[in-house]
Amino acid sequence: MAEVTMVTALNRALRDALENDPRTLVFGQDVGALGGVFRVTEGLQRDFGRERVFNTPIAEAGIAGMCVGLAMAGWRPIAEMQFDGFSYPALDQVISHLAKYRTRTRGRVPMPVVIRIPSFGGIKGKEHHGESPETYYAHTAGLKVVVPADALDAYRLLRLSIEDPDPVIFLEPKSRYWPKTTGELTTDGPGIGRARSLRQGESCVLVGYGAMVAKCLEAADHLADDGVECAVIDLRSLVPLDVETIGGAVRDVGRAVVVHEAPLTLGMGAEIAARIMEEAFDNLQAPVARVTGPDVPYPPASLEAEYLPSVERIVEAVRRTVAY
Amino acid sequence: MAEVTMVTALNRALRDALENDPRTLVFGQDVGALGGVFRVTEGLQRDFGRERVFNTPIAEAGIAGMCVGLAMAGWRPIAEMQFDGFSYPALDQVISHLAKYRTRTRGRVPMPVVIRIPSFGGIKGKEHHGESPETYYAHTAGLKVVVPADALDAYRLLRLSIEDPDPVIFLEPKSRYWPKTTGELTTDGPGIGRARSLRQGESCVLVGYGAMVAKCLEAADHLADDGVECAVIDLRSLVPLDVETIGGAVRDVGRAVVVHEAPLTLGMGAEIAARIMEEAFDNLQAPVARVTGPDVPYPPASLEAEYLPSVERIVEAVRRTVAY
Amino acid sequence: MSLSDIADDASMVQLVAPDGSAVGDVDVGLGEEDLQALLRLMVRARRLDTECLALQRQGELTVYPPFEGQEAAQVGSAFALGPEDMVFPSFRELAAAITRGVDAVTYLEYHRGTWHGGPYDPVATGFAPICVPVATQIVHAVGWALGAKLDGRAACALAYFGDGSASEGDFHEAANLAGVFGVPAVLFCQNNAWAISVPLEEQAAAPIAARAAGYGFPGLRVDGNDVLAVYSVTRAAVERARTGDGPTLIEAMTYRVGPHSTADDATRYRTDEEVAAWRARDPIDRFVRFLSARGVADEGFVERCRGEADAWVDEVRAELTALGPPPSAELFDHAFSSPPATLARQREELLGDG
Amino acid sequence: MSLSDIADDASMVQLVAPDGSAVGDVDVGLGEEDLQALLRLMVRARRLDTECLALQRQGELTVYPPFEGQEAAQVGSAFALGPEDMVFPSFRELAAAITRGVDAVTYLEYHRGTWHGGPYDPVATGFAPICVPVATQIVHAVGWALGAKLDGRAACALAYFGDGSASEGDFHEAANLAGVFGVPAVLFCQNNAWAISVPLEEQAAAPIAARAAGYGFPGLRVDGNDVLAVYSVTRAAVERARTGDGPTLIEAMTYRVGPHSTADDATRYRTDEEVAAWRARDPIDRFVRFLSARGVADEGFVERCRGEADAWVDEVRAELTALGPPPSAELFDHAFSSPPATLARQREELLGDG
Ligand SMILES: Cc1ncc(C[n+]2csc(CCOP(=O)(O)OP(=O)(O)O)c2C)c(N)n1
Ligand SMILES: Cc1ncc(C[n+]2csc(CCOP(=O)(O)OP(=O)(O)O)c2C)c(N)n1
Ligand SMILES: [Mg+2]
Ligand SMILES: [Mg+2]
Repeated sequence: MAEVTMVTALNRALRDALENDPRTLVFGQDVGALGGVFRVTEGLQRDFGRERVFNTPIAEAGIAGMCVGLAMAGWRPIAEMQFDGFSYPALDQVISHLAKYRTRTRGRVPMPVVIRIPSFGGIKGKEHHGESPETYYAHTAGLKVVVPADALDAYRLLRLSIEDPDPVIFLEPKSRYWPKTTGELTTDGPGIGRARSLRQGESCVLVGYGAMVAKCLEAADHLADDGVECAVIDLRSLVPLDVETIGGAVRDVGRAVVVHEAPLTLGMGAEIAARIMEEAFDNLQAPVARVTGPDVPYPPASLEAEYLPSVERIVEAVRRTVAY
Repeated sequence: MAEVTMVTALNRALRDALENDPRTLVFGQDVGALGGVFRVTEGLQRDFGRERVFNTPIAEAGIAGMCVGLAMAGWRPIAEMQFDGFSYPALDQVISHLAKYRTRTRGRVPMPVVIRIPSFGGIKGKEHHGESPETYYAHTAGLKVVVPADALDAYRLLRLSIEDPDPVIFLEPKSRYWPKTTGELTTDGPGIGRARSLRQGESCVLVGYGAMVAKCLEAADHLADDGVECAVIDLRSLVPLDVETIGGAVRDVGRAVVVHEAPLTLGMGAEIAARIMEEAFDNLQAPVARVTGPDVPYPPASLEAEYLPSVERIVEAVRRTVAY
Repeated sequence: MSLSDIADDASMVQLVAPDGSAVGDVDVGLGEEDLQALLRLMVRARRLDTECLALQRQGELTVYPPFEGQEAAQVGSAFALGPEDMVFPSFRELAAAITRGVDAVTYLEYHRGTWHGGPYDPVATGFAPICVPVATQIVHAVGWALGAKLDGRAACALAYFGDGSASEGDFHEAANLAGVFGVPAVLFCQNNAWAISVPLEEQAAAPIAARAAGYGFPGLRVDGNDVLAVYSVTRAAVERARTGDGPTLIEAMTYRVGPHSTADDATRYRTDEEVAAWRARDPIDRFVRFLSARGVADEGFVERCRGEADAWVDEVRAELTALGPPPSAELFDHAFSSPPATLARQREELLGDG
Repeated sequence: MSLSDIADDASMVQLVAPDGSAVGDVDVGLGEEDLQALLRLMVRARRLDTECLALQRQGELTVYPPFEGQEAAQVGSAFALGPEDMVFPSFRELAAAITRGVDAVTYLEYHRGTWHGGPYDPVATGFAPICVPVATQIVHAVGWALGAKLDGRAACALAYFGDGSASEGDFHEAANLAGVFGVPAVLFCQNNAWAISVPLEEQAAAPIAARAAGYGFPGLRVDGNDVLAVYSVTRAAVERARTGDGPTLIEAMTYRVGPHSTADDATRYRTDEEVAAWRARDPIDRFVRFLSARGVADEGFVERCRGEADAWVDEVRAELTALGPPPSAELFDHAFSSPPATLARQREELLGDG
């Protein structure tokens, strides 16, 4: 039961995958000697060689497109896009090919590909370093999209993503890279497609993912002091979406608040709210509230705090929802 | 009051813009001598010259990126992407620059750019020729996104988009290019950001855009035969979204069905459903139903009919919603 | 790039002149049977292309992109490959497909609209799915080639793309990656002078082949209507790739004699004279003249080829027109290895089954 | 690309050798004052760069990308431009910015994190916003240049990008479009041997300048640490552009002496020897030797430059550290020319005002 951060847990997941499956490859910008700008690939090139772990030129479409060709040749590519905002040049290869190849070939050519993308805001990064790209991927039929909230689940989800026969977009919440936890790194536990209930409560259901999970838990603690008990659900898997768990929880409680960093319009909150209405309409006591980033480009560092959902905003939304 | 199709109306809009504003430019693949693969730019190069209307190499990112530079140089670019599925290589330039440039420069450098994209399915096209890309654009803060449903509104919306100081993604429903209407081509009438109520009815509100509007109207006629009166709203403008009109209509009626071709997950239906819940929760008699494409890649021609929302599916959804 | 420019392009590899006379070393290591096979394939391809236009007019195919005039470029290059190699085609490579042994009827499911670009087995046939977003397939080829290299296989990826496709960023990323990783790949550009209505001079300001120098590997121009020249340069590039010497860029100068597709009206952007001039450089006529001059194919042989092609195409038509739409279930079967619960529910709602 | 390779690259334009001796025609049309101005700007830039590293350590700036070693490449090229021209920078071009007259404090709002890449007026300063997604700005430059050409203005766009950036598809699309439209643009690559931790040989298999031939315009390599050489080749390219002869690709061979950014640890991927070898080619020392040998700048002058730079940087620091965060309202003010109702409501919810 060693002490781990999300960075070291992800590094271990890659290490274990490279050891267990000789067909896995790790590549991307600066993943070699540098170990990636966040050190997630630290030491991997040294230990597994330049053929299994290698740098690429700065060519995101090329990186994603090579994944398609490598998968066709029987490899299992694990590619890194350096930042959320730099995954966009690869969108055409991801949308037009990675997501469609299996369908195009009637299932004959699967795409066991993982694309890792350090994502989301909260680290006072420059422009393009705080993007929440999940909607672009989650709306694209044929992709799976997962977002770990803590180090232990990051290990589990990455191992499962690498073993998955379908393409997985793996979004890593940068702002949660460094907090330490202790626990066992294992693939046992909820798989891709399952959400996790992290807290029970009969006043309201809080739904979040990535860095927002910690904020939801913190908000729930605050609210508990005034006797407002919130259930907290960590989505983990945006696609497939665990509609059963979310719907069941809201049917019990009748109230829900969804939280994400991405802009309001067509953020995951829209889909969750729509699903909750479909799943729990008769039990719903209040409209599902969305606590999200506003519909503007991600701001410079000094306005980040205003942009990101805060514990205060979550608490407020819950109070409004409970009082509705 | 000449007879027009959406193609001739769009051609007229471009023609009038080129005439009225010497700073407008029209460019894209095959927009010159050929007049575009759909003939929307027919005759424009002949009449306005190769400097105002010109072909580009096959480089969508280049086309979108040049729009940014041209706007900076004081021009008003009107670019064409040949098809929905081929607008994806330009996504990085659109998301990272076109949408963010005004904010990045504190409003000093506006982006009066229009990107026209023949979009959506229903023409038995090959793969990549039947995509519904609206979510990618509507979720991107800083862009306006409009979709005309008929020839007359296509003229109005395109003229208004060209005059708009902000970047507008103009999605043209290919399957509605050819039906004839008669009417006056004018910019008078609802602006960008306003929806249109095309039909009144107290049983249910049907919300659609583009080619789905005609299907909603057809479904409404069917339903009317059995005394189920539906209101029909043509969204027109996905961003900005006319929440007032939608919310008001549903508050009156208490029931709504949203229709689009795009896949269910994070399609516009999710956002509309979430907004309706926020705007009309107390009046809502049934969950907002979504009649959409399934969460799979757009199918080959021979399965198109199964994929696209049909009048039958809309009618069924309304009956379920009304009976709820 | 006008015809005269191409005709005088000294740097362009040509072995057989339009009149069928040898102008280079025509001993490219092919025996009589291979030479006859090349002709047979080109005749079959031409015949099938003509039939597809008819099938489209009759409503049996959706939009179809004819390749008439490009038979030598496709057959000659594909003929240089072995079963261990992999082709990454664009959308106009039907002649290359049948040369690789892809079943024509299965391939045409794509143009019939009964399935997407991968109705055949890409891995078994060594022919990747038909790829519509231009230039994207070149990147796939480089990825596949890197995989072959990592496996230590002496195999080569060949990517087909057009003159217009070479303007895409993906062409550059693929070429640069190919150079940096030194992968066994052949970047084969069919420069047919037009990208729909956009002529070469509005597409690029220099020969496509001239770009190779910037990526650190050889690039050359070949007469794309000279099947022997196309075969020999491709063969050399494939050998080079298989022996670990890295990629090659080939620009085959040819011409699309027909419209861009059955939806296109080429008279809007080019003259009949231009088309006529290129018909005079017809790749099949040229090769027939060459072979008959050497006594490898007489009138009778050519007639037999035509007869065989007719018979074969009749079978293709019969099988193809019998093809119905796929079961609706296929709408849902292939998106994921196993459909998620949310998708299973959509399937149930839409198809009413489990 | 090792230092020795560069040192022996005969094709590389060099006017002043590292020891300050003239090795080419150093009469590049600059008078004494201009020569002194070049030195003054490089000294200021170096001094500001050093200060920014300190400001970052002290928490007054967020991550900062130093440009030490690249002063000649940036100052020499920017000095060749006129007020009618427009620069499209990447993210490391602070030296070019001050050469263009962009206010340093305003520019540094970007690195302070109080605003994005366009805190200054891009049009008034002729300096486009700092651009982070590499190579995307080259396309903007081509668009701007096309606009200038359509206006009949004798103006030129100059895009800065790095060796790594040139691997992006956008580099290719921009270069090809520039060639096809024959726009007045200079594609200026600062090849500083590294893209974060990726060395040149893992980035490209041939000189970046060699790519120009494939686009139909000239490309050349210049000693990026030789300010006179950089000035003269850029000047020629700008003249060429302004007179309607089209684009030029310049590859300036230089070196990033510092880390990629204050977040980088360069010792993980390169040796101290390599850095030391490049320090010996320092662009400022070289130019000082050259100028003093010609009596254009003596010890005293250099000292005065340093003194002025110190004083100036003190002002910059004072003003910069006084800068507070922007009003929260700015979060909403700029996304659209006038905020849509839905956005106005979000603003109200978040800021509680109208
Ligand atoms: C990314 C992308 N953009 C646009 C298109 C539409 N399109 C189909 S074919 C074509 C022209 C291709 O020209 P070329 O590469 O020369 O091939 P050819 O058609 O001449 O065989 C275009 C623009 C596409 N298929 N993909
Ligand atoms: C599209 C994109 N991908 C990745 C990055 C992350 N990144 C920032 S700088 C850099 C290296 C750039 O190298 P180079 O172009 O040589 O410029 P230099 O840093 O050496 O000045 C990378 C990969 C980016 N900014 N944009
Ligand atoms: Mg072509
Ligand atoms: Mg560099």
